[in-house]
Amino acid sequence: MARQMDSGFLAWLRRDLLLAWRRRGEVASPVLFFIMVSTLIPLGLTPESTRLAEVAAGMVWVMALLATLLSVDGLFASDYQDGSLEQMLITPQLLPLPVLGKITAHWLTTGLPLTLVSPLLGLMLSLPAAGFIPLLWSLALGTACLSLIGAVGAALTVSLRKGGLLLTLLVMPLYMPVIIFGSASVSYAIDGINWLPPLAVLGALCAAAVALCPLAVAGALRATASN
Amino acid sequence: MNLFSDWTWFHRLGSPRWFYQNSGRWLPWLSVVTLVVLATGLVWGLAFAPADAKQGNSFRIIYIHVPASFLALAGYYIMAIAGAVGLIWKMKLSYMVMKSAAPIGAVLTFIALFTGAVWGKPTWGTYWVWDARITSMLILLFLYAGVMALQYAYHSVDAASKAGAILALVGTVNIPIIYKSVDWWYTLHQPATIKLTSAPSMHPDMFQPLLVMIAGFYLFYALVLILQTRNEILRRERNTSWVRELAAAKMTTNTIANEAKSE
Amino acid sequence: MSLSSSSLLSIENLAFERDDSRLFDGINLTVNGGDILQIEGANGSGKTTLLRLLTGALQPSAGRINYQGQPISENRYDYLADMLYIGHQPAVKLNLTAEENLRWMVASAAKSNRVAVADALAEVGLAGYSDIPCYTLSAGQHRRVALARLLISEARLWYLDEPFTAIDKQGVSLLQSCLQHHVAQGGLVVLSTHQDLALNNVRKYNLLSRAEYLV
Amino acid sequence: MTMYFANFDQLIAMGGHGVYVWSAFAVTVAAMLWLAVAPVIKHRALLNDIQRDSQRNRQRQRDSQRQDQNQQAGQSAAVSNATTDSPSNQSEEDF
Repeated sequence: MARQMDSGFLAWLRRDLLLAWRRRGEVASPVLFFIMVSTLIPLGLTPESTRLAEVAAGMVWVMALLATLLSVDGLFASDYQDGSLEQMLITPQLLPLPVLGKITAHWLTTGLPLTLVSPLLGLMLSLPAAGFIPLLWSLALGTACLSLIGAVGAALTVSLRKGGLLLTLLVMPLYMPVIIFGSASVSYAIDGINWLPPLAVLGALCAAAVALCPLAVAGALRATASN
Repeated sequence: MNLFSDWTWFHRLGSPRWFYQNSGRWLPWLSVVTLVVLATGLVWGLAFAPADAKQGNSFRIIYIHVPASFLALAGYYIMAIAGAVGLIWKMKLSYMVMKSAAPIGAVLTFIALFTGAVWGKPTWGTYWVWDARITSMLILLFLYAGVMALQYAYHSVDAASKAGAILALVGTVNIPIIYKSVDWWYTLHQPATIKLTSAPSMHPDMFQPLLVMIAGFYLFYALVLILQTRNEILRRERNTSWVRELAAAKMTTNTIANEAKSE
Repeated sequence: MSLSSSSLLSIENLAFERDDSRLFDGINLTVNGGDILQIEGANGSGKTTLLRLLTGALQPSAGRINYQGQPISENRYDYLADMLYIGHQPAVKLNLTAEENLRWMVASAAKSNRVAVADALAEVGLAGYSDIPCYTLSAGQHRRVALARLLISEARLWYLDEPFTAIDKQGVSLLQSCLQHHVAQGGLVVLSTHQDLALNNVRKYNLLSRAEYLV
Repeated sequence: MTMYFANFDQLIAMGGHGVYVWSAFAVTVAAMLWLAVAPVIKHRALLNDIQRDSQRNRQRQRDSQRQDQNQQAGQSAAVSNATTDSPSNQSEEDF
């Protein structure tokens, strides 16, 4: 009887991807939100491209953060309602592994699409050409951090009825460093400075998040199991 | 007997009743000392300390802004440590200390923010400046708000305490990262203007009252934390026998006092 | 499935507190292979809590649960790999088909490939329904998907919380024969239900009076 | 240690910065006072509340005991089918 140590991660990843595939329409909602909100900026600020260019990098990042935040509280909600979260708590595998599987599935279904759509937003907000590659890289790493940290907030508020707003309050302060280094790497590139250092820091944040957030999520799920 | 039996002093320390009775004895002395230290620090800083060459008298706000910022940050770590002790040794009292520490820390952070903003007006001409120190303080206020909101969101008290403890721990890991990234972000966009809290380059006459004020604030924090924790103990242990006897005893002394007054 | 010398499952003065009000305490039980233990008690007496304590999802405030003589905190992997829990909700994802639901449950559990997924579904009477999404099935059929796990799983310890709710007479007899078969193989079942089981030598344990008697 | 300011008015004016310094100090002292005083008031309120609770519980126990006695008295009256009401019931009504 071989000990399938890693089946926890793959099993839950495959299941969540299958679930997301079944509701393909829902996967598009964060992306649609991302694009719609970004059209507000020219309406709110100015249609004039030179001024838009100054705020483009930061704005695309803020919109990506809000889109991820919106979709992250659904991470455990459906499992909590139909009882599969209870099953996850008692699988033999260590809890952080299935949790990491779920978070990876969430990133693949929200973070990645946002990153792939961001050049389109860059065009719409007249982002300077130098900013596109760094934008792609910083969003790819950044949305992974956002999903991981957001999962901690989702786990803490999963058993609460209206946990959505509370989730934002819990998670927003923890998002600050991610957005600082994420948008900085794009604005460095636009100013012609070497944009790798801030991206490296973002990578470090992402690595730390991959290592620590699943532990915090597992602790939070076990702590609130008795609510 | 296994190792843990001689840790009884540690678990006795953790019993809410022991804490309630002993803190009752310390409170009068602690409040007197706190009052004295704070009063001397205030008078010294306001009236006797020399004014700053550049900023003039508005720099006197440092005597409340800096201690409040110190306590706001230290308070968060105290809250997180109390939560961690609760999580590890499952001690009810440390969860109560954590729950009481959150609002105190939030008020101190608000004081630090308010005084920082008022100080900004004469120095930079506007009330709100995205200075690195003040921005980090604002994020700290959000962290406190998160822990407090989480505590009151649950039906079961145990789940609330554990969730609050976990969020406080996640917060402590992030505070250094937030502070460093905000500093880096601030220097990225702004040439380093005068730092709001340039404590070391201060004249000794200015610096000594600051030390007194910081000591005063630490004493004040301890006093208020004990007061809040005692209330939390009464709330959570309200249907234990010792609390009911205590309430009965307090009421009889009060009624006697009222009768004595009414004659 | 060899019978281990020490009891398969033993509970030593288990107690559980919810916000300083003691739900129950001083529960002592030993359950060996071949036993069916029915937990009785009025609503709110803590039947579900006891089962969730057994699964390790909740931590008791006192006492210990032993699997093969060892506390479950020490041999967590072996215990959880050898256990199957079906709670109030059948843990069935509505957007997946019955087959996908079972395949996911099989993949995430360590020991469960006794019977093929399709055969298990056929046996619980869902033969024709295995490839349509579960939101088209009734609640009773969702329970049957959860019960199909019993056929597939090789776990010896079964913890079932009100397994008979929402299933029809034919399903009830199917489940009882399933329990019979499992217990005959040396497995053990701890279940909470208000119905009387049409099985012999079922041990009943009343949570409130802590009395145990044999039917 | 000589006072930095010559007289009281200079202390208030503080060279034009007085309004900022004093407003900052006023808000701080007010917040700290509230932080210190609120728990003391709450402490007394909690004790009152607990005391009233235990009194109410004791009262409820006494009532339930009295009802048990009434039932027993009622049954014994029915058994001996005495016609007059037992005294304890009357006192109950006009209580």
